[in-house]
Amino acid sequence: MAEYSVLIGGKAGEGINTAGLSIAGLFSRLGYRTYMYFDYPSLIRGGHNFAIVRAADRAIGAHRTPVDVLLAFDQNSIENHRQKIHDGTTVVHDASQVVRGEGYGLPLDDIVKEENAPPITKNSAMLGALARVAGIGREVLEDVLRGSVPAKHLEANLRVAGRGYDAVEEVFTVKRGDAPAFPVLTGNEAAGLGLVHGGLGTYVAYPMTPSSSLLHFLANRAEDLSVKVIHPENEISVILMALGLAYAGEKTAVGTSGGGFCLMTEGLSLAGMSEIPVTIVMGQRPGPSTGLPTYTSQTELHFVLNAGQGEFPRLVVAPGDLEETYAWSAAALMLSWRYQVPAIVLTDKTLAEGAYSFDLGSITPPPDREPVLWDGAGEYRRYVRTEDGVSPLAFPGREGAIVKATSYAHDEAGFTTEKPVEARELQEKLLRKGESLKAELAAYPTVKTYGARDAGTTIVCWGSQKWVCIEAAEEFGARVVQPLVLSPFPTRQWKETMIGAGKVVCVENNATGQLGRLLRQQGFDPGRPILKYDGRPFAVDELTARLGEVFA
Amino acid sequence: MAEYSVLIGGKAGEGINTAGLSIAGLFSRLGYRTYMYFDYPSLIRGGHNFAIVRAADRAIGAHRTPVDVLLAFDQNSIENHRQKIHDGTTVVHDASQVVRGEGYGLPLDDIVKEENAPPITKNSAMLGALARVAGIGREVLEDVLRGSVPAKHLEANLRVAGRGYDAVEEVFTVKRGDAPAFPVLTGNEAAGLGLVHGGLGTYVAYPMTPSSSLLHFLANRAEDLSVKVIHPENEISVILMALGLAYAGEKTAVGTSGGGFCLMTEGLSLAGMSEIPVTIVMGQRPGPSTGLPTYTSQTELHFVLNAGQGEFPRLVVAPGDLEETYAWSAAALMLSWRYQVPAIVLTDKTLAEGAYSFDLGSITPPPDREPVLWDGAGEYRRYVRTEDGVSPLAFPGREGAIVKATSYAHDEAGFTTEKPVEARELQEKLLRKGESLKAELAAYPTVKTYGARDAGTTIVCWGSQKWVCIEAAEEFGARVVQPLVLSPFPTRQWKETMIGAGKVVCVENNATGQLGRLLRQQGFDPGRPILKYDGRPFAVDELTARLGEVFA
Amino acid sequence: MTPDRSPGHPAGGLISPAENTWCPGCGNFSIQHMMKSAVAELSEEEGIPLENFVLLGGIGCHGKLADYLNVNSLYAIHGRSVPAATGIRLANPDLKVICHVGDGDIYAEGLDHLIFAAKRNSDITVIVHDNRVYGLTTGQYTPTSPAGFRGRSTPGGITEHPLNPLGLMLAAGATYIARGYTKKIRHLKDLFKEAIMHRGFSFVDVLQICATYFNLTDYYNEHAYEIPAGEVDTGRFESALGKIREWDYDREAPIPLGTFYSVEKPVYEEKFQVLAADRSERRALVRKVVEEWR
Amino acid sequence: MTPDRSPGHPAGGLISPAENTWCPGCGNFSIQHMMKSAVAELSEEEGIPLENFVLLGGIGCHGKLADYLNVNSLYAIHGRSVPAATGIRLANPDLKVICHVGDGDIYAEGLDHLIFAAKRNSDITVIVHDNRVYGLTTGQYTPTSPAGFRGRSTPGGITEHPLNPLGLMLAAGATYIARGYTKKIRHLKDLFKEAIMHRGFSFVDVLQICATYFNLTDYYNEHAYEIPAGEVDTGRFESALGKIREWDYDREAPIPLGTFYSVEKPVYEEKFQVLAADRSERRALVRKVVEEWR
Ligand SMILES: Cc1ncc(C[n+]2csc(CCOP(=O)(O)OP(=O)(O)O)c2C)c(N)n1
Ligand SMILES: Cc1ncc(C[n+]2csc(CCOP(=O)(O)OP(=O)(O)O)c2C)c(N)n1
Ligand code: SF4
Ligand code: SF4
Ligand SMILES: [Mg+2]
Ligand SMILES: [Mg+2]
Repeated sequence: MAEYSVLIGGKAGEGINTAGLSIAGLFSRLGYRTYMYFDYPSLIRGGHNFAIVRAADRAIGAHRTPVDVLLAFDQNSIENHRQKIHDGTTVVHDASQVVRGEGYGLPLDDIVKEENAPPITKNSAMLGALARVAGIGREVLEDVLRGSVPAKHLEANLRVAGRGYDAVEEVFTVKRGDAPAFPVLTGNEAAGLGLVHGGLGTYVAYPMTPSSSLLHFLANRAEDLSVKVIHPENEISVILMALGLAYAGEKTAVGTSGGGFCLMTEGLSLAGMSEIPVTIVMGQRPGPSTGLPTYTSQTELHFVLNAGQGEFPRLVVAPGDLEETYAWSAAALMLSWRYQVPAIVLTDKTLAEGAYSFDLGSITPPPDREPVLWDGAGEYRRYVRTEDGVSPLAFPGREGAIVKATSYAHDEAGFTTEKPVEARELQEKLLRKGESLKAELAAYPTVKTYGARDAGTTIVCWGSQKWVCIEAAEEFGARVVQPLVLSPFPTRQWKETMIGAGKVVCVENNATGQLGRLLRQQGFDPGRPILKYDGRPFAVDELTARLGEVFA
Repeated sequence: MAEYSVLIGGKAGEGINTAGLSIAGLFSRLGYRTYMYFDYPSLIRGGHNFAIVRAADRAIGAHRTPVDVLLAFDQNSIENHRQKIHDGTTVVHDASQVVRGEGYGLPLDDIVKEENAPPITKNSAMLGALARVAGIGREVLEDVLRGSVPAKHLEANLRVAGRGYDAVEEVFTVKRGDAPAFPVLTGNEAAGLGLVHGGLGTYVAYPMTPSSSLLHFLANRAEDLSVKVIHPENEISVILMALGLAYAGEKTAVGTSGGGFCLMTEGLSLAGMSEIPVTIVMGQRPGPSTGLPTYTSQTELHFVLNAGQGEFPRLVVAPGDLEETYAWSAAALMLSWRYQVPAIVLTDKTLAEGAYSFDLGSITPPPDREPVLWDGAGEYRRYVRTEDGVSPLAFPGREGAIVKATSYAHDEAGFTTEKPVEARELQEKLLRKGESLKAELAAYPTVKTYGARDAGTTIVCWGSQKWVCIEAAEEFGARVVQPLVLSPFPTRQWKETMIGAGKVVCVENNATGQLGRLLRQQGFDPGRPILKYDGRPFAVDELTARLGEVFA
Repeated sequence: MTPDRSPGHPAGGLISPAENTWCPGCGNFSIQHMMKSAVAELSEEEGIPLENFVLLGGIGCHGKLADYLNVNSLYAIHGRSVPAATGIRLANPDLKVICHVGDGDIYAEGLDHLIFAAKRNSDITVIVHDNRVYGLTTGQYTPTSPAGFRGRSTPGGITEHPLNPLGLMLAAGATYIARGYTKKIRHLKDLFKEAIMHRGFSFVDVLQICATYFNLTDYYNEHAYEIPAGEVDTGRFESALGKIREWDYDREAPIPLGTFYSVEKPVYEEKFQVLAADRSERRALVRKVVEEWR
Repeated sequence: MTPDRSPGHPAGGLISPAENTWCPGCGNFSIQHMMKSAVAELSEEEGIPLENFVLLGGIGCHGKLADYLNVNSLYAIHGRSVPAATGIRLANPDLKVICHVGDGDIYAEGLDHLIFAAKRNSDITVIVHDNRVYGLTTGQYTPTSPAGFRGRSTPGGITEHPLNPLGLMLAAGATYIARGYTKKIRHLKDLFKEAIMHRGFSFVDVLQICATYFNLTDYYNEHAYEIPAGEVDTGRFESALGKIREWDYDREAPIPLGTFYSVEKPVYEEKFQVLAADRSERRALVRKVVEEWR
C-alpha cells in the first residue's frame, strides 16, 4: 500500500496538535486516510510534544515507528526520535532552535519576523516545507490552510507557508489517492456526535484527561448540536445531575476518566437500582491513581464491569475506531434508555485523543430504539414487573402519574420494601433486563473479525488496539477478533467466532491481561497475552515483532 | 448433638438485640456454644425485630428455621414466625400486647408496674420465663443478669426476671454442657480486636450499617485498647485521613459498606500507587444502592477485587466466623504493612452483626509480620526498586530522610516521571509485591476444608455462609471448601484441595454467583451454583433442602 | 391552570399508603404534614399542578418523607440529592423541586453540593431536617451537634463547635435563607410555601425534634422565637447576618425563627433553556457539523 | 533544637532536582520560592527541624510544588489533600503540615474537606494557589472565576458569580485567614510563616497569576494593596468580615492583602493525643477486654 508517515515535534504551547491535524488535512485533501497519534506530557508550556501523522490509501488507525519526514521545532524533536529516523527520512528543523540539526534548516524566527507574522505561523512554514518535500502542489497546501485557518490570520499563514515551501526541495511524490477528502476527527468528537445521533439532550462533565476534549467539543458546539452542556463542581455532582436530568426525561451522558469514575460509582449503583438511564464515556489512562495522566491504557475493564455495590446489569461497549465510536455511542445511549440500565462507552487516550479520517457515510447506524413509555392507562407504577424486566417510563409533570424512583429495594409503585420475596423479585427483575438486553444484542455486530476464518492463528484484542492488530495480523496472515460489547458478554457470538481459531494471542494495553481474564471467566481460552503497559499504544512494527516471538 | 433454638421478637427500640445476647449468655453460662442471628428493618422504633439464638454442644454459626421456644412481645412476633413453630415449640408471649396468643401469656405491663421497674426490664421477664421453660436453675439466670445488667438496675431486673420464671413451667431440661463459658461477640467486635492484635493505632470511619457497630465498639473501648477513633465528614475523608495517618507511620484501618466503599475507591487507587498501607473492613449488605440496608449479602466480591483505576495488588480476605475474623483482621493489617498494599477484610451483615461464642484461646494467631523499615544508610528513596518489590519505609520527621509519596507515576525517589521505561518498571514493581505477598501466603491457611477428602461431593462457599454449609454438609457426608483469601488467589492451594472434589456446588448469598465467577476466572470449575439473594442468610434446613435438589 | 384541575389528588390523598416508621414524637411528622399542606395550598392558590412537584430524599430518617407523600419523588443517596434536584430542574423548568435532606446527609456527606447549589442560585428548595444527630444510624454527632455532644462514635463528647449552616449559606450566595422549628407548624408551613415560591435557591433549616437520640424540645421551646416583622431587613446581607449570628447552634441564646434573607438573582437553569430538538433534527445537525468540519 | 542541627539541608538545597515544568511567568514560581524561604527561615528562627515539614499537593499545576521542594511530601489526589493533612498531623504532632492546593482542586472538587478542616480547627496550613482557572486541564472556569468568564467548558461565559473563599472560611470557623498575591513575594513569605506558626487551622488564599489561561497581572497590580497595620481587628469576626467583603472576586474594587482574621481555639488533634501503646501492649489489652467481656 502507499503510505506516508510524518512526525512533527516541539514544545507544548506551540500548537503541535493543531499542526498535526493540518498535516492530516493535507493528506486527506489528496485522497488519503489518515491517523494521528499525539504524545504530550502533563504540562502546559515547554517539555516535548509530538504528533505522528500517518496517511495511507486505505483505512488505518495506528502508527509505525519509522517516519518519512520529521519536522523538528527543537533539538528534543530530533534527539528523542533517533530510532524513528532511517535512511529515507527527510528531516526539516527550525534552524533558530536546533543547533545540531540535519536535513533542511528553516530560520523560522527570521521568517516570521520578515513576514511580520505571529510565532504560531511557524507551523505553517513546516506544513509548507512538508508539502514541498512530499511533492504536493502549492495549491493543495493553500487550500488546506484556507480550510483551517481563521480568515483574519489567513494571509500571514499563507505567506509563511510559502516561505517554508520554497526553502526545501521535493524528495518524493505523494500521488493523488482516490478516497474522498474525509474530515479528521478525534475519538472524543466521534463519541460526542454519536451521542447526539442517539438523542443526547444534555452532557455533564468535570474536566479530566482524556475526556476533557469531549466536554470542550460539545460545549463549543452546544448550539450547533442543540445540546446543553454542564460543568459542575465535581464528578459526584456530575453523575447525580445526570440522574436527575434523566429522571425528568432528559437523555444525558457524562464523561470522565478513572479517578472521576471512582467518584461516580455510588451514583452508578443508584442508576442500577433506580433504573434511571445514563451513559458514561470512560476514557482510560494509566493508573493507579493519577499515574500518567496524558498517556494511554486499557486498565479499567474489570473496574467498569464490577463498579458499584450490588448486582445490576450494565451495557459496556469498547469501540476501536471513529466509526465504531460513533455507532456504539449512539447505540449505548439508546439501549440504556430502552432497558433503563447504565451504559459505559469505554475508550482510552489513544482513541479519545487520536485523530482519524472519519467516514460518516460508511457507518451502518445502530437500530433506532425508543424508551418504553407509559400508556397512561390505570395507575402508574414506576417499577411494574414485566416479562422483559422493563417498566414503562413516565416523567414528573405528567398528569395522572406519580413517579417514584428510589435507591431502596422497592415494590412496583416505588415504595420501600424490606420483604424477602419482594427483594428477590426485584433482583430478578433487574437481571431479567440484562437478559433482554443480551437477547437484543444478538442482532448487533458485537464481535467483529478481520481476515480469513481459516487463518489458523487469531489475534484477540479490544478497543483502540484494533487497528494496530489488523495491520500486524496481515504480516502473519492471522485473523483478528474484537469484542465490541463486553457486558452483557456476547457468549454465543464469541463461541461461534472462535471455532477453529487455532493459535490465539490476546493483545492489550495493560499489565494483567484484563480481556483475557474476562474471557476465562466466560469459559473461553484467551491464548497467550501480549501486553504493553508503559502508557503508549503499540506501533505496528513493535507489535509485529512481539507477535513474531509467539507465532514464530 | 444437643441443641436449642430460641426466637425472641418484638418492636425496634425494645432491646431485642440485647435480650438475644442475654439468652446467648444464659446458654454460654451452661457450657454451650451459641450463635445469634439478628433481623431488623431500617427504622428506630416499632416495626418487627427478632433474634434467633441457637445453642449447641459444639461450635455453630448458623440458625435453623424451627425453634424450641418463641418469646413474643407482640402479635407480629407470632404471626411472622408461624413456619418456625412446630409441635414441640413453647410459646411465651406478652399478654398485654398479644391478643391471639398461645402458650404462656405473661402480663408484662402489670408485672413491671407491680415491680415498679422500667419497661426495658420486660426482657428480663422473658429471660426468666425462658430459663424456667428450659429447666435452667434460677441461680444461673441471676448469675447471667448480674454479669450483664448495670448495678443500679440489677435489683429491678432480678425481681422482674423472677416473675417471668415463676409464671411458666419447666418444659424440657437443658443439661449442663462442658464448654467453658465463652463470651458472646459480634463479628465486628472480633474484627476490632483482631485489628488491635495486628497493631492498629487509629480507626477512622463514617457510620454505615453493617459496619457502624465496629465504629461504636472501638470508640467505646478506645481507651481500654489504646486506639484513636475518628469519625470525619464522609467516606472520602475517611480514606484520605487514613492514608495521611499511615504515611506518617500510624497503623490505620477504616470500615464501611458498599456505598461508602464506592467513595473510597479513588483513595484505594491512591493507596495502590503511593504504596501507603490501609486496611478496609468492608461489610456487605444488599444493593444495588441503598437496597436493604440492614440485611445481608455477598455481592461485593468482584467490586472489591477490581475497585480503583489502574492495576495494583491488594489483599482480600473473607473470614467466616469470629476466630477467622480475628486472625485475618490481624493478618490483613500486618500484611498490608509488610507489603505496602491495601487490605480488605470482606464481611457481611450476617457475620458483622451476628453474635457467636468467642474462643480467643483456640485461635492460632497469624505470624507476626513487621513493616520493612529504612536502615538509615545513604540517601532515602521512598520507592527504591527491590527484588520483592517492597521499598523500606521511613516516616516524615525522621532525620536524614525526605519522604516523598505520590499518586503520579514516579521514579525511585518519588518524583513524577512520564518516561515509558520507568512507567513500565513501576508497574512491574507493584505487581512484584503481589507475587511476594502470594508467596508468603502459601504458608497461611488460605483454603480451609471440613469433612472427609474422599467425600465425593464438595460444597464450596465463602465468608459468613461457612457454618451453615458445614452443618448442611453433614447431612450429605459432603466436604466443605472455603477460600479465606480471595486475592491474591491461592491458586496452588485451591488446586490441591479440589483434587477429587467430585460433584461440586457453590453456595453464595448473591444472585450471580460471584465466587463461581472468580473460580472460573482462575481456571477452576465452580460447580452448580446455589444462590440466595433476598437479604437473608441461609438457614441450615433451608440449605439442606436446596442441596438435596442437587445431590439427590 | 385552575386548582380544581386535579380532582384526583385532594390534599388528603397526598399521604401515601406506605407504612410510616418514624418514632412516636418525631419532628419529621410535622415536616411531612406541613409540606403536604404547603403543596396542597400552593397547588390551589398558585395553580401549580400537583404533578409538577418533585420531592427528593436524602438517606436518613428524614428521607423517608419521599415515601410518605404521594408526590413524584426521587429517593436518592446519602448526601447527594441536591445535584440531582438541579438536574431535574434543568430538564423541566415547570417543576417545583424540593429536597428533604438531613443534617448528616447534607452538612457532612454532601456539603459541597449544597454550597454550589447556593452559589449557582439553582432554582430548587432545600429543607434540612436538622435534628443535629444521625438518626437512622442510631445517634452519632453531626456538623450541627453542639460541643460536648456524646454520640455513639464520640462517647467522650466532641470538642468541635458546630457549623452555623445559615451563615455558610449566606457566605455561599444563597438567595433565600430561613429557619423553622417542628413545634411551630403553622410558621413552618408558611416558610415552606415562601421557599418553594422563591425564584432561585431557597434554603430552610428546620430544627427538628429527634425524640429518640437528641430531644431538645424543652431547650427550643424556651429559646425559639419568631422574628418580629421588620426586625430583619431580608434584602440586606449585614442585617441577615446579624440575625443569623444571634444563635450559633452552640451557645445558650435566643433562637430566631423565620426568614433571614431573600433577594433576587439570575436563576442558574435559565441560561440553559436552549431550543430543544428532537432526535431526527439532532441527526441533521450532526450531519451538518461533519459536512462543514474544519 | 538549634538551627544548625540540619547542616545537610541548607535553604538552597530545598529546591529539588525535579525538572520544573510551569509556564514562563507563572505565579507558582513565587509561591514555590517563598515557601522555600519560609520553611528555611522558620527552621532557623524557630528551630523546627526541616524533616518536620510535610507538604501536600493537590492535582493541578499547583500540586507540582510537591515535587519541586526537597521536603517530605504527599502528592495526593485532586481535591483531597486536606483530610490527608489532618491524618498526618493526627499521627505526629511535631509535624508542620502544609497543603498546596488549587482553586479547582479545593474550592470545587473537595470543598467540604476544607470547610471541615476549618470547623475542626485542624492544625494544618492550607495555601490555595488561586489562579481562578483550571490550569493543568487547559482553562476551564473555577469557583473563583468572575462572572462572564469564558473557559473551555463555558465558551459562552458563565452567569454564576464567584465564591468568596475567605468569607466561606470565616463562616466555617477558620481561625486564621489571609490573602496574598504572587507579585508581592516578601509579603507572601511573611504570610506563609505566620500561617505555619499559627496554632490551629490556617488558610491563605494566594492570588496566583496564571500566565497562560487567565493573566490578571494588570488588574491585580492596579487593585491590590496591603492592609495597613491596625485597619483590621483580626480578633473580631465583624471587622474581619468587613474587610473580606471589600472585594468579592467579581466586582471592580480594591483588593486587600494580608491577615484578616487570627484567633485561638482548641486544636482538633490535641484531643487524640492518647497514650500510644506498642503492639504487644495492645495484645495484652485485647486479652483483658475479652476476659472481662460483658
Ligand atoms: C455513602 C453513605 N454513607 C453512609 C450511609 C449510612 N447512613 C444512612 S442514614 C445516615 C445518617 C443520616 O443522618 P442524617 O442525615 O442526619 O439523617 P437523620 O436520620 O437524622 O434524619 C447514614 C450515615 C449511607 N447510606 N451512605
Ligand atoms: C477526580 C479527578 N477529577 C479530575 C481530575 C483532572 N484534573 C487534573 S488537574 C485539574 C484542574 C486543576 O485545577 P486547579 O485545582 O485550579 O489547579 P491549577 O492547575 O489551576 O493549579 C483537574 C480537573 C483529576 N485529576 N481527578
Ligand atoms: S430516630 Fe429521631 S429522627 Fe429518626 S425517626 Fe426516631 S425520632 Fe425521628
Ligand atoms: S497553565 Fe497557568 S498555572 Fe499552570 S503552569 Fe501555566 S501559567 Fe502556571
Ligand atoms: Mg439528622
Ligand atoms: Mg487553578
